Amino acid sequence: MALTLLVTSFLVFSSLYLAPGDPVAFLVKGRSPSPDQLAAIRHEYGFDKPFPVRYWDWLTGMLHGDFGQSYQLHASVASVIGSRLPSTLLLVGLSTVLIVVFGVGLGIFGALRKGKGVVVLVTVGAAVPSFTAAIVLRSVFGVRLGWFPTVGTGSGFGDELHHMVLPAVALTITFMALVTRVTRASMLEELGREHVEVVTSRGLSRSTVIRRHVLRNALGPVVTVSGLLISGLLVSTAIVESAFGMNGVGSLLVTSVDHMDFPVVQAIVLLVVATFVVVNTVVDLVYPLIDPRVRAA
Amino acid sequence: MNTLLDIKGLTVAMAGLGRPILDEVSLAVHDGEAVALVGESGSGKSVTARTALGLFPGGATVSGSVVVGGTEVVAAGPGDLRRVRTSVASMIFQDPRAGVNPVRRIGDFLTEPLRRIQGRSKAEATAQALELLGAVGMPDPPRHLRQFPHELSGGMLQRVMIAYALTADPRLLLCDEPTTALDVTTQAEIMAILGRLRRDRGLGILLITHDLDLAASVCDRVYVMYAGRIMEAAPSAALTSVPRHPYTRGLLGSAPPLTGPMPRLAPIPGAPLGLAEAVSGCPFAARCAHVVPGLCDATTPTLERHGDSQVACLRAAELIDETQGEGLR
Amino acid sequence: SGKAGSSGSKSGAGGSADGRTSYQLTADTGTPKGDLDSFTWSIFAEPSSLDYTQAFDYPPNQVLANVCESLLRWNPDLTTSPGLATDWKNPDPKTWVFDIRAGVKFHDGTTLTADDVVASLNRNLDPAVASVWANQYRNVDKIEKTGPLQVTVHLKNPDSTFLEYMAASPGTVESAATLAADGKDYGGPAKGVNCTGPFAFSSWQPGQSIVLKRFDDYWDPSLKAHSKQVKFVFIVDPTARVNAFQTGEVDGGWMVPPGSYAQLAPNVYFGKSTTVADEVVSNLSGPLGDPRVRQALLMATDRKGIINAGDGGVGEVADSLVTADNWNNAPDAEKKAGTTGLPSYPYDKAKAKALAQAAGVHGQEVVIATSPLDTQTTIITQAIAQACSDIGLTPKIDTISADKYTALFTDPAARKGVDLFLTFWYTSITDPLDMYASLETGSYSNYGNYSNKDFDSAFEQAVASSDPAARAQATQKAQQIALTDLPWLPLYFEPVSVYLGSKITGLKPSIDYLYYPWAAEIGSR
Amino acid sequence: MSTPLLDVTGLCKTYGTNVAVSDLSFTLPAGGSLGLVGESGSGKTTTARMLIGLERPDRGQILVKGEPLAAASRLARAKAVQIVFQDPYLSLDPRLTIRAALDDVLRLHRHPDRAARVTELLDQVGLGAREAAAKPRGLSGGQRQRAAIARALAVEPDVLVLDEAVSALDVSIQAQVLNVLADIRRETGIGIVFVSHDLAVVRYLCDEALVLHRGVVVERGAIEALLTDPQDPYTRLLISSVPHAGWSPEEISEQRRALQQRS
Amino acid sequence: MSTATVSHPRLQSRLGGWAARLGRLTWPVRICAVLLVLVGLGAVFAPWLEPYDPTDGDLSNTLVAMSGAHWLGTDAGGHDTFSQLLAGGRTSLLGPLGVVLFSTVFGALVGLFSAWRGGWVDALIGRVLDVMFAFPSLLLAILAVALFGKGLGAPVVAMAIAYMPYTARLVRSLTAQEKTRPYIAAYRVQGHSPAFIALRRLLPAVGPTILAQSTVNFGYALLDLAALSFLGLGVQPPTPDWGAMINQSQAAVLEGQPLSAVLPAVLVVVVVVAVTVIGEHFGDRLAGREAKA
Ligand SMILES: Nc1ncnc2c1ncn2[C@@H]1O[C@H](COP(=O)(O)OP(=O)(O)OP(=O)(O)O)[C@@H](O)[C@H]1O
Ligand SMILES: Nc1ncnc2c1ncn2[C@@H]1O[C@H](COP(=O)(O)OP(=O)(O)OP(=O)(O)O)[C@@H](O)[C@H]1O
Ligand SMILES: [Mg+2]
Ligand SMILES: [Mg+2]
Repeated sequence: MALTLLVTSFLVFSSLYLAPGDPVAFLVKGRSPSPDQLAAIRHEYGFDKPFPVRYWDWLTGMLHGDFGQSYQLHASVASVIGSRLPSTLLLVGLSTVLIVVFGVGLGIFGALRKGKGVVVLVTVGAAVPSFTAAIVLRSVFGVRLGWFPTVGTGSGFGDELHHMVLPAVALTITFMALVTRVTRASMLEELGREHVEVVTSRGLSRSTVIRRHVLRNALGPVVTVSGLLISGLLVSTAIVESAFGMNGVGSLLVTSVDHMDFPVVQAIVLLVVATFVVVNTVVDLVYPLIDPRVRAA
Repeated sequence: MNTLLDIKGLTVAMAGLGRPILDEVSLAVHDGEAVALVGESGSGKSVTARTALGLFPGGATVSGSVVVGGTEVVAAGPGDLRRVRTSVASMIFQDPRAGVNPVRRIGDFLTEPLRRIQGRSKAEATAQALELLGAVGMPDPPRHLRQFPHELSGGMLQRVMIAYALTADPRLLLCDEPTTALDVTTQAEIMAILGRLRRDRGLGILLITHDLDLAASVCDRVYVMYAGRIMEAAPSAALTSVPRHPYTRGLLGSAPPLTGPMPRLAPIPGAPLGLAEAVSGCPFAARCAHVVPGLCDATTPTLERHGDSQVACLRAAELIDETQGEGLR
Repeated sequence: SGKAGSSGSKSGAGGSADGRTSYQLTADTGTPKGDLDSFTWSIFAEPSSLDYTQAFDYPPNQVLANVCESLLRWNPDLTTSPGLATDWKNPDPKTWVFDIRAGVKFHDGTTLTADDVVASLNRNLDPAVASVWANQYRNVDKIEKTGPLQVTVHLKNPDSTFLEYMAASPGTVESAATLAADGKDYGGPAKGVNCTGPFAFSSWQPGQSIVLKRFDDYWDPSLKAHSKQVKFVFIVDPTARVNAFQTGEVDGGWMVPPGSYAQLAPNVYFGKSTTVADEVVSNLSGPLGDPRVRQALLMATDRKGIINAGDGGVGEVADSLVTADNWNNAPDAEKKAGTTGLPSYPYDKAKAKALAQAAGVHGQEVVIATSPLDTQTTIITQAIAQACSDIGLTPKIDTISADKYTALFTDPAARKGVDLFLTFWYTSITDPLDMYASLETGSYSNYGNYSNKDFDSAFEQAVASSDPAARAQATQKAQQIALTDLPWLPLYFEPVSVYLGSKITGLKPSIDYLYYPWAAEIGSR
Repeated sequence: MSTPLLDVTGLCKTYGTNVAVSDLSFTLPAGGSLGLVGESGSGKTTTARMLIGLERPDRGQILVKGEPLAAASRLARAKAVQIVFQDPYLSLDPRLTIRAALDDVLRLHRHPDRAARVTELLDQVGLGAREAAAKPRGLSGGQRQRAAIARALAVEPDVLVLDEAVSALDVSIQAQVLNVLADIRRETGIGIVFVSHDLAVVRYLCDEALVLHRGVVVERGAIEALLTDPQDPYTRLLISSVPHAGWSPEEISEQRRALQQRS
Repeated sequence: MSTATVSHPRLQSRLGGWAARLGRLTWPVRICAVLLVLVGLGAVFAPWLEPYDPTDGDLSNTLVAMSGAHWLGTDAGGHDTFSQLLAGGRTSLLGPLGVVLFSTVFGALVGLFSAWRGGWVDALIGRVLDVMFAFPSLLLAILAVALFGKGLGAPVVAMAIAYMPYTARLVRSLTAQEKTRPYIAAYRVQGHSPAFIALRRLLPAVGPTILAQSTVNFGYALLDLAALSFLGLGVQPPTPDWGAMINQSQAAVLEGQPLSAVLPAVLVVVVVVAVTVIGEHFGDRLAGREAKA
């Protein structure tokens, strides 16, 4: 886990400095500074040091919570991201809840029903680009019906949650399909297993069988795939945040890319990867509770 | 004598198949009786046993009658089915590893029906589970209750499955090849347990197997099945000593003996009838050495009584004479 | 009151007889009924800093305009009047003496002195600060305090526009103490600014909003704010902005997306502006080197079509690089002379093609740089490309990032290989010279390195003359030359647009919103 | 004494802490047929896999016609030993027809007249043209197993290893395949190592047998002697476990328990 | 006439095979296949089918509703929507195609190699793939844009890299699974070389499943690239592209002429649904065949 992060940090750091062009050029924004000024800027941002030293400084800085200075915004990367993180986390959290609740719910429904109606539904849902979903949701439920705010993140938890509903739904429509599919497939697979027939033939009620033997056993892949979704979800906030005029980490990533604000881009990439690693480590830890066979292996 | 399982004229058919899965099957198990159902793969043994619990293949059309402990299960309501399943008949499956929920502890598995169906308290259920594990010869029941299925060997798990079936305190035990996945030595143990249960509890047993020797050695009566039909039904001793149906004879001639002279095997030619193949007349006709064209492929034989046995062969009478003649010679 | 064209006429865009829609400019949206607790205003991007030396774009400037003041004030009618300086003198062409207003309080309660002015102006000269207005200070030699409330600026060369810039960001005055105390953090989200305007900086939540609160000790009673608070929110996506207007989540905003004029109809207002959409010819030695090719290109450009398609029909085909309002400080006769009788290039593809062929056009490639900023930019760029191919050139559209696009305006290296790019050029002062300075040989913003001796001498004459009439005449001469040579192609005049929700009123729509405390005038409807 | 066809000495294989095979030695004379008997997990498959080189022994040596198998080249090793696996449904390539599968082997081993040889092989295992043109999906279990046997024979190996090759088949089909194997043995004189848990089947096909128990050989000898006069209690248990008239499972269970307690 | 009926038996049987295969498809799959073929043909033959130059904006005919001259109307820039849809299909489909081709080929090779070699090589490759998994495709694409600028090229390569581990892991597990099958062991026993078995026998065995997965991936890649265009980081105007069209036409939606935004969105949905349905269908069929075997 730590190794993954270390490798990633190195990749991210080195790749961004492989970018064509001198980072100083981005810093001075095309102004034509004197050589003295240039040297000052180079020194200030540490470009005059050799690559390993720079990497080491960056790495140790990060461990102390210092992610460097943003080129674009006159503030530290930590504060730039920190101020946007809560709303993004709330969005991701709410989406995750919706995705899991509705994805698993639909998956169960689809598994217990004959026919592939549910699958078709979620397939079409997933095929709708999230930005299109966002635009449609906003114009219908925000503008036309006025049920939800159309822009911004709100203030105070209740208000923030209210602001997050439509963006979260837009993300859910896109990401739910995978969870639904996996749940359905996993449930169907379990349903076809002999142990289910055993408990059924023993006279346990259908609901008990479904709950305690089918769903419970089908949970493993669902948890795994939910864990895998998380990083994609984090990045996709870029789309719905842009579409909903929210200033979160996702939209920050896009503007930072637009402005070649590498320190911010690096930090966000690492954030995404770290989240992925942490979430999946948690999944790995939880998994044996779901499937004791893994514990033995 | 009380009839626990009484199947009469059961036909299970599915659209798109050449022949019915089960065709006019009749079979009975009485109180305390051990009956074997023998046949090759795909002949319909499992389907027959499942019908006793109201488990019909999805989408199948079913006709005939299956009476279990006095309840007709063909077209039975959920209540009746539940009653049959929870207090009359239980089933043991071939592969114990596939039959136990792998993510639950053995204790959980065993006490679940006791608490949810029989309505026992947790302590009562646990006590009963311990007792049942003891009854099927598990060495250390308290420890096994805490174990997960993957921590037990196949033989041990099959005992757990038997204990599970016993939680219903059934009068009829349907055993679908309970030892096929196990070693021969373990097979003997499982058979010993089943025999004991039969003796102690007066259980009726329907044992499904494709091992005719096993069937004959532990059961009172044997049904031989082929392509969804019962070919011959006879007391064990009669079946092995005087097999009356050519198919039964073929089966006996196919298994090499462990002792005595070792002639070249006389296998039945061809392969068992697939579900896609349509039949007219006797389903065994295509593989039968005694087939009479125009007769066997035209008329479907029904079970007829010949001595102690019932045989479904149009030429049964002549063939029996023939073999007896052979025997004399 | 002037309003956006009714939805009826708008929906017929491209369908009505002359292909354009009617619109009117509004000078004043009305007198507010009373005070407000708060209103919310949208900006299309988050300012990167509120430091006035870095404020060169709409987002920071429209916020700062309400917080920080300059020595002079730029009014909604685009005239200038005293601001933090009560009076100024020009004892010789190279000296400006400013008398500073007494009793003006900074937001922290301290009082404005000449030291604050000197410190503030001097920052524009400090290379470490790297002020974006350094070019406007290129002629400044020295700034000094010549009395407790007097500041003198010594120039290296006469510069008639310097005074006018004192009405814009270059003339901003900040507390010297604050500048010293905040250092590098000055103007950032944590520290904000400490100025003298009708609103004081209250908070800045990066990524979310900037909040200003009313400054009760403001020196000018006529511009005392009606609202206790203004909240600026950053909404990048144009459609999201429009939706926010529609739902009332946001009360107003400058720069309304043109596509939504019809939908927001009664609440969209248009005001005076100094903005002209121009296509800058950044390579005068390439295929566009011959003035006839440039004339042909302008003639082949469907400028009315551009206005209708890209700007909702709101705008006028431009015959000049400056708007008529730019002449507002000139005597009436000169204003008339400066805005009429200019060379014009009516849309005529055939004539254009003939002219281009005569000038030797034969399919040379021209590179048009663009950035996907908004629909307008895309439409104009494509229309220009279309015009290029219509006259026989081979257009190639090079789409670059917003930042690189910005660099076109500042970095000669970035312009390499680029023949044309679009700008919405606004002058920060009411003087055509502000624009034409860009065409002087060697000027900082002379992007195509245009050089014409006659133009230069006319321009220099204008800059050096302090008599308004003489200056205007010299400017006209320069203008004539520029409009014949066409180093920049004027496309159209674009009025400012603003949305005011049903809750608020009192705004005077004008381009001066970049420097004038417009938010103070907004009150309840 | 001529060199035996197969000479195995001191074969050992351990998986982690699990001893699968321990110190296994045997010889197979030319034309001989050896049964490997034992219950599940006794190390039969492991032995078979080591014989065909799919598993590397931890210790011990396998000589085929006096040559160490480990040193042989790929093709030479193939010519030395071939195998027929237990599951006829998994041991044939589902994408190739039977003819193509046979042809494949013959081409690899540069057989001069492949078409004729294919027909000959098919004939040997009792398959016809229809089966030859079919893919495994279109064949019954017995037919597949015959095809697998034909494929193994195609290389003309010295030794044929059969790992539970008939256990998965129905009795009637099993008998057909057993007869095919008996015929092949008689006609080609190929050496056979027959792995099975079914003593009766081993008796039908083999002259000699080894009884494996937990990786160790507990008894060996001529099959008839082994069956009529078993020396080892485990062998006795194994034999008495086979159902027969008058069979008493209870007695066998006790016997088994006694054996387990002893070990 | 006999001369006219001489037919190529091989070809005929092959055609017959295809016809039989088509006949076995369910209706939804057939509809999806037809839609996909139509869209594909439209994209391939776009230059011949377009009634107008898709990059040619007619400023006197902006936001025209459906009409005889402009079947599907025009957008805010006066571009013919029908022509743009056709031409946009090229970029919109070519990008994902590139992603899928690259990721499939490399993923298959890596996965095959990894599973076939096993041991530490497999473990190492597994770790590397794990690291790659942490990078969502969209993030990698955005990163590529940051490094190499906007457009189609960099994001396609980046996304191909991001998709690669999915294919690789799939191939790896399929191969590892298939490798344990006795028939593969049989090939080894027969003396076939490892390379032969891996490339000629294992790869074709897992191939169809990979293809099914890649088909589904195509849909994801299409969505990702469209999102990138929407964010303004992908294909740049005037190059026609569905995602860019949706982005560009938001203003048109406000003006009540939503066709130029709605239609590309519909096409995106149609193509993604179609490839998903087809991919899943074949995936399911293969899985079913597997289960039966
Ligand atoms: N749910 C079902 N749907 C369709 N066909 C079925 C179903 N259940 C069983 N069959 C078919 O019915 C036939 C009889 O199956 P059954 O399981 O009873 O055979 P069996 O005699 O138990 O065989 P085995 O010895 O292999 O267990 C088989 O061909 C099987 O494929
Ligand atoms: N690849 C392996 N990894 C770990 N353990 C193994 C492996 N292969 C076999 N074993 C173990 O080695 C022992 C012998 O296995 P083997 O398969 O040889 O037995 P067998 O006699 O063939 O049994 P069966 O009758 O069940 O086929 C068993 O305990 C088994 O679990
Ligand atoms: Mg069965
Ligand atoms: Mg084995």
